[in-house]
Amino acid sequence: MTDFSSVTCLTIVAESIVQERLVRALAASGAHGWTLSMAQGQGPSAHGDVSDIEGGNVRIETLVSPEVAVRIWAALERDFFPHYAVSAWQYDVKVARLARYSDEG
Amino acid sequence: MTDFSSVTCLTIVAESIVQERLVRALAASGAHGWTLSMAQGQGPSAHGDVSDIEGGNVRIETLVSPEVAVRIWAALERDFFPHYAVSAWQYDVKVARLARYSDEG
Amino acid sequence: MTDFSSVTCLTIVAESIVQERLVRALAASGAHGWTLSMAQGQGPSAHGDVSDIEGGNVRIETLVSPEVAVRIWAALERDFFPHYAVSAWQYDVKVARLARYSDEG
Amino acid sequence: MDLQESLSLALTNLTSPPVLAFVLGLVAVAVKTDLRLPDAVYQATSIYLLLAIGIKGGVALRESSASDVAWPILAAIVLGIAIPVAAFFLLRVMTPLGRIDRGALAAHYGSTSLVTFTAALVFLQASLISYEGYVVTLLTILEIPGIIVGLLLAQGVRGDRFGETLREVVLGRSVLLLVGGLVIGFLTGPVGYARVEPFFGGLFIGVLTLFLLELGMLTGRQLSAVRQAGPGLIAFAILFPLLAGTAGVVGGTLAGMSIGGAMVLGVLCASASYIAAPAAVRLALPEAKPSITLVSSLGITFPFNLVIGIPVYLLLAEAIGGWLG
Amino acid sequence: MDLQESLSLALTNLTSPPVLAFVLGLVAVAVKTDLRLPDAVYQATSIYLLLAIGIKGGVALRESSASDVAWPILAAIVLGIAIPVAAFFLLRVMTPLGRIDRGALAAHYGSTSLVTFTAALVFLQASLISYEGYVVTLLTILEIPGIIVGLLLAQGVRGDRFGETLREVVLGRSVLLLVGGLVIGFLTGPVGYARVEPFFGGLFIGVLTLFLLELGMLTGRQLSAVRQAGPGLIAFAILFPLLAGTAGVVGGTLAGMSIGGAMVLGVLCASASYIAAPAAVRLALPEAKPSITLVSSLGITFPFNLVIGIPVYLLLAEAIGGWLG
Amino acid sequence: MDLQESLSLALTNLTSPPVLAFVLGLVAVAVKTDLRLPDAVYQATSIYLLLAIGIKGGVALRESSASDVAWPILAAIVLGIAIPVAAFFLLRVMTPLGRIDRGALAAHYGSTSLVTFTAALVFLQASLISYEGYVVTLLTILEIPGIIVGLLLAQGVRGDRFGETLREVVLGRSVLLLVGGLVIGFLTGPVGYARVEPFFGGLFIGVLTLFLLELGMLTGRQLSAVRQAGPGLIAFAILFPLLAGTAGVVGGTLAGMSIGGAMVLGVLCASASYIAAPAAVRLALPEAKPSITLVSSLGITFPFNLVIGIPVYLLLAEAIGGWLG
Ligand SMILES: Nc1ncnc2c1ncn2[C@@H]1O[C@H](COP(=O)(O)O)[C@@H](O)[C@H]1O
Ligand SMILES: Nc1ncnc2c1ncn2[C@@H]1O[C@H](COP(=O)(O)O)[C@@H](O)[C@H]1O
Ligand SMILES: Nc1ncnc2c1ncn2[C@@H]1O[C@H](COP(=O)(O)O)[C@@H](O)[C@H]1O
Ligand code: NA
Ligand code: NA
Ligand code: NA
Repeated sequence: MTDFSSVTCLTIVAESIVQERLVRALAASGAHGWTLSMAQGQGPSAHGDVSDIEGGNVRIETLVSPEVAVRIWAALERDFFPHYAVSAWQYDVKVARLARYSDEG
Repeated sequence: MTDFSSVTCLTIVAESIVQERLVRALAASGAHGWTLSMAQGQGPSAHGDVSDIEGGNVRIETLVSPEVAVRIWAALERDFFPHYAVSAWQYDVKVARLARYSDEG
Repeated sequence: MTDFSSVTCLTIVAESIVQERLVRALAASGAHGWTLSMAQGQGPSAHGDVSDIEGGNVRIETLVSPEVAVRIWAALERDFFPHYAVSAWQYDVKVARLARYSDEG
Repeated sequence: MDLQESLSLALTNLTSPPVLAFVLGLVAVAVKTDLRLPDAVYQATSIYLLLAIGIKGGVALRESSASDVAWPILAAIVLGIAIPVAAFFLLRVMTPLGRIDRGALAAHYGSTSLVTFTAALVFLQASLISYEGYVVTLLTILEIPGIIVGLLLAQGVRGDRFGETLREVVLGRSVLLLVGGLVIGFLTGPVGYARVEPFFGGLFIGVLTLFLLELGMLTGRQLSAVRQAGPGLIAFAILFPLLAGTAGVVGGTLAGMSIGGAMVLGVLCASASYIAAPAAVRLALPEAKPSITLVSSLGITFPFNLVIGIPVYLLLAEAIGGWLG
Repeated sequence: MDLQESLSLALTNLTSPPVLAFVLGLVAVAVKTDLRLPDAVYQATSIYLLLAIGIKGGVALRESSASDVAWPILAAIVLGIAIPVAAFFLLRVMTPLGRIDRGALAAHYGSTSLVTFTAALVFLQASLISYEGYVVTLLTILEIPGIIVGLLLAQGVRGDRFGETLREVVLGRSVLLLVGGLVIGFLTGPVGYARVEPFFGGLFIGVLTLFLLELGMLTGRQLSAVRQAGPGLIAFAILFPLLAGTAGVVGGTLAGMSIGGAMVLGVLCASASYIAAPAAVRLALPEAKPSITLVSSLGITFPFNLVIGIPVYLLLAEAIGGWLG
Repeated sequence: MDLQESLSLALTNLTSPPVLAFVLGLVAVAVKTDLRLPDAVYQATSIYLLLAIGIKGGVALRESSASDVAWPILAAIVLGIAIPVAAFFLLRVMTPLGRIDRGALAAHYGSTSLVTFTAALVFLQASLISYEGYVVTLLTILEIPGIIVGLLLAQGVRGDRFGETLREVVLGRSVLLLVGGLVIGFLTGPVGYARVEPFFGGLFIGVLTLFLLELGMLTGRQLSAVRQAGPGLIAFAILFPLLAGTAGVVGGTLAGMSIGGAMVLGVLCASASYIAAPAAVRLALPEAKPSITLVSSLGITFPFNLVIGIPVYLLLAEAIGGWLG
């Protein structure tokens, strides 16, 4: 039987111009990996259609330990939410091979 | 510390021909925003490979309050499920900045 | 009112070269459907940038009954985790029209 | 032209790269190969094709005098309305299909096929028969009205969704690109067009080849539906092109077109669409079965026109041109 | 050239396929059509355009003698630094905009517009006026410095993010593609270029047409912001091109360029960017309002240059060439 | 041709746009620039390249008489089988690599490199040496067998996954596109091909340039693995092309090809693949380290062939042609 553990899945949708910065922020916060895909979107912010300037949004998912999630949120609130079109949300998921996603694994 | 609230994440996968109609339905139901990406897929319905006609599926995520989610499901059941290739599911997620996603925020 | 049931949403991210094999494994495990999108990513494994060889990763979501999920995990652990760059995780979601996703529905 | 020449030209049609790519798509599905043009590229391809057809139609329109094109355009519009109506009622006689599927088929046959059109021009060039430059304008014009008439027949003007549907089709991507292209081509004329010709002209058949590779796979996945189609639909998919093609030839001749031009209008009328029509039908008539329309228009009518239809419409144009011309 | 000729050439500019596609994009938004170039294709399009400009600039550079191009290149660099500074301070006088938005606009006007440049060349060719082949090198060179100066003016060198930003811009995609292309073009020369000319040369205006279709939609979604722009910004968007264009013509003439060449340098200076600048500004100055820069550069300056600016800069080049030449 | 001419032609190879784009890709990684062709476009690019090679091979095949091509094709097939076998065993002698990695390398060296092939043709044209038109057919034919032999050597026919793998490779995308293209090209012939030439022919080197930009980045990200590669692998990556190239030249000469044609067959044998092979190897031999194959085939053999290999294979062809011809 698969041996499941619980980790946090944090999803970030942002105008794609900040993709590189976001990835650097994830790495700096201790994430072990991430998955990106192209997206478009609309949101409530006053940023308007800014995402179209660079060809849409990027949607990033990263599975991390709760501690790392806290650090990523802090980075988002400091460096991204005030300036860029960004949404983020998180929920708990089950994974096998915990060590791939968390230092404690 | 980040101040989290709970909202509903509703994911809809549909043949991309109905993308515009779905987005209009989300807005009419009170969603504040949504994220789209391109997808392909297969499902149990008799629609066959209809999604290929317009170049695949669209995958839409929208974070909404539970009330808005109810309205969206009603729209899906009335205008989309009977006619088009559509799947939808929902789960709860944590967000910061609740006001971006919900009228109550 | 919508009549909700709970099913498992299993997300698999893998180098896109194994897309066809993964889809066959899902079908063989009893999944009724799946949604694919293109993705890129980075992870902890020693596989390096292998995903770039075939133009990135594929991200697959499949809504299944818990029993089918168990079979898919077994297939992942046997045929995919040891050889390819793959991540997978699961969580519970609510759906309408349960019969579309589960033999019990 | 004798029979042998004619056969060898039919063979030329069948061995054009777009047609062969279509067959390769069928083969890919048959041998279960995981080939797929990425959706983003497929969508860009159809944007390109529609815009390019529109632009070329516009350039050709500008190069023609109003008096030359007025009657042929009128003929095209009348045929674009009459043909789906005829298809709709003929299908009631020949097949057990319901209103919705018949309307869907009418929309496809009311519109036109790019590859068949291109094959007809190649055929004429090989036969050293001249035709009017504005036939590409007629192609652009014929893309749309048949679709709207077909949808109308299926839904009735009272259909509760009809207003929304009409808006979606008329203000949709396909019409915007075709009509927008037409206007761009007309305004920019041959001088402006020359600067984009390598893109919109030179690449056209090549891009069409990729598009038909994908379309072949799409059709291949539906081929099992041929058996369900029934003999009535198969008969329709062969007879109707002959009927509509004759109507087109007569219309073109009456409108004063040359033998080559009348034959091309016949081909446009005889052929069924697979770029603009499937999307509009899917949106407006989701109950229609795509397998039926695909198998009929791409599985049967398409090859029939390439091999038998095109030479027949030319013979017709020569004969009718003799009587009426 | 008399007024009528001049007007008819202005009309030619307005009816070039890229400009008409831009208008079609505006129309698409106005009629709420769901048209959108897939993001993957849009991104590939901008990679293509930047690389193609770079390569062509490099090939042209290699074909010129160092003594011919040294002064014009120096003039371009000086202008690329001076123009955004002038824009930044003029905006302070003419508009109530804050430092950030003024820096953003300075970055856009410091860079250049491909379509306006292309239109200028068409204008010269139609007027049978010759120009130096290396003007495309000047275009490549002028793409970047204005952006950096604009960002600097907005942030100040002490801005806490400035180091990171500079690195992101200088080592970013746009610069890599332009400079990389320049080097590729220089090293491969006309012989190597000939083998990729059908791709990087032949398709260029066609791809630009698709790109401007998308840009038209982007601008269309921002057009409501024109009202907010205020009379000061509108005046700036018309006056500044004249000012910068004059500076470019003078600079080109002093650097020893022909009348045609000086006019092209004037056009480069007068025009505002929409390929490299918006992305750099968005990254470095997220507080700047994209609606302001888009409306000003694409909504006002772009059409102004096409219709009025280009003939005016030619008259200026003829007059100034007479005095200084 | 004297040494200086030869060196200047080697320089021409090194400064072709695809090779320079490959270097730009390496640079992009070195300076950490966020450049990336969107995956959808990259995938479409490789579909295009494979289909285009196939079609051109088919057209060339049709234009040759069966008696002319029979022996060269046979030679190509024999070489396509023998070369990976030789590579596999030579690697056992020269390197400490395991069976899997040796099989992976054998598959790459058994297949061919498009850019090296193109560079060889440019070299011959510049040297005014003629070659057979059907060499592009040999390229198409040589793409696949070497891959299958390499996989077989790594897994053994008894490998539990081998049946599935063989099916995946033989019915996979690459083979379908190459073989499908070959058939399309053969059936459509030069007349049909002329209509898609601007797309499949004219754009070819340009698209290849974009593809190699991406491939340069991919290689750049693996370059740190050179150190791990060890002197044995480096020696292999230089010696083996000379060996395989000689075999190719001999084979071509014995098959009755001209000096130019034998040289091209030598180049095909000497070069290592990076379009079809990496995907097949990744699928079938996931334990093989992509860094090893990439560094060896793209990092060492590729530039070696461009600078030294190509002129050497020509000298060989001239010498061997003298003895055996
Ligand atoms: N309620 C929502 N649900 C899903 N995605 C959202 C939502 N709100 C915003 N987004 C995404 O976040 C991006 C940035 O939003 P904003 O900052 O409001 O422009 C949008 O382009 C959407 O892709
Ligand atoms: N069990 C499932 N899991 C994930 N996605 C599904 C599932 N079933 C259907 N889908 C998606 O929903 C789309 C429409 O399904 P259908 O209406 O059955 O054609 C498919 O193309 C898939 O993308
Ligand atoms: N912690 C993570 N969060 C999200 N996605 C991940 C994570 N780790 C790995 N991935 C995805 O899984 C793919 C394979 O990972 P790997 O097997 O480590 O190369 C990566 O390319 C990512 O797309
Ligand atoms: Na028709
Ligand atoms: Na400027
Ligand atoms: Na080889």
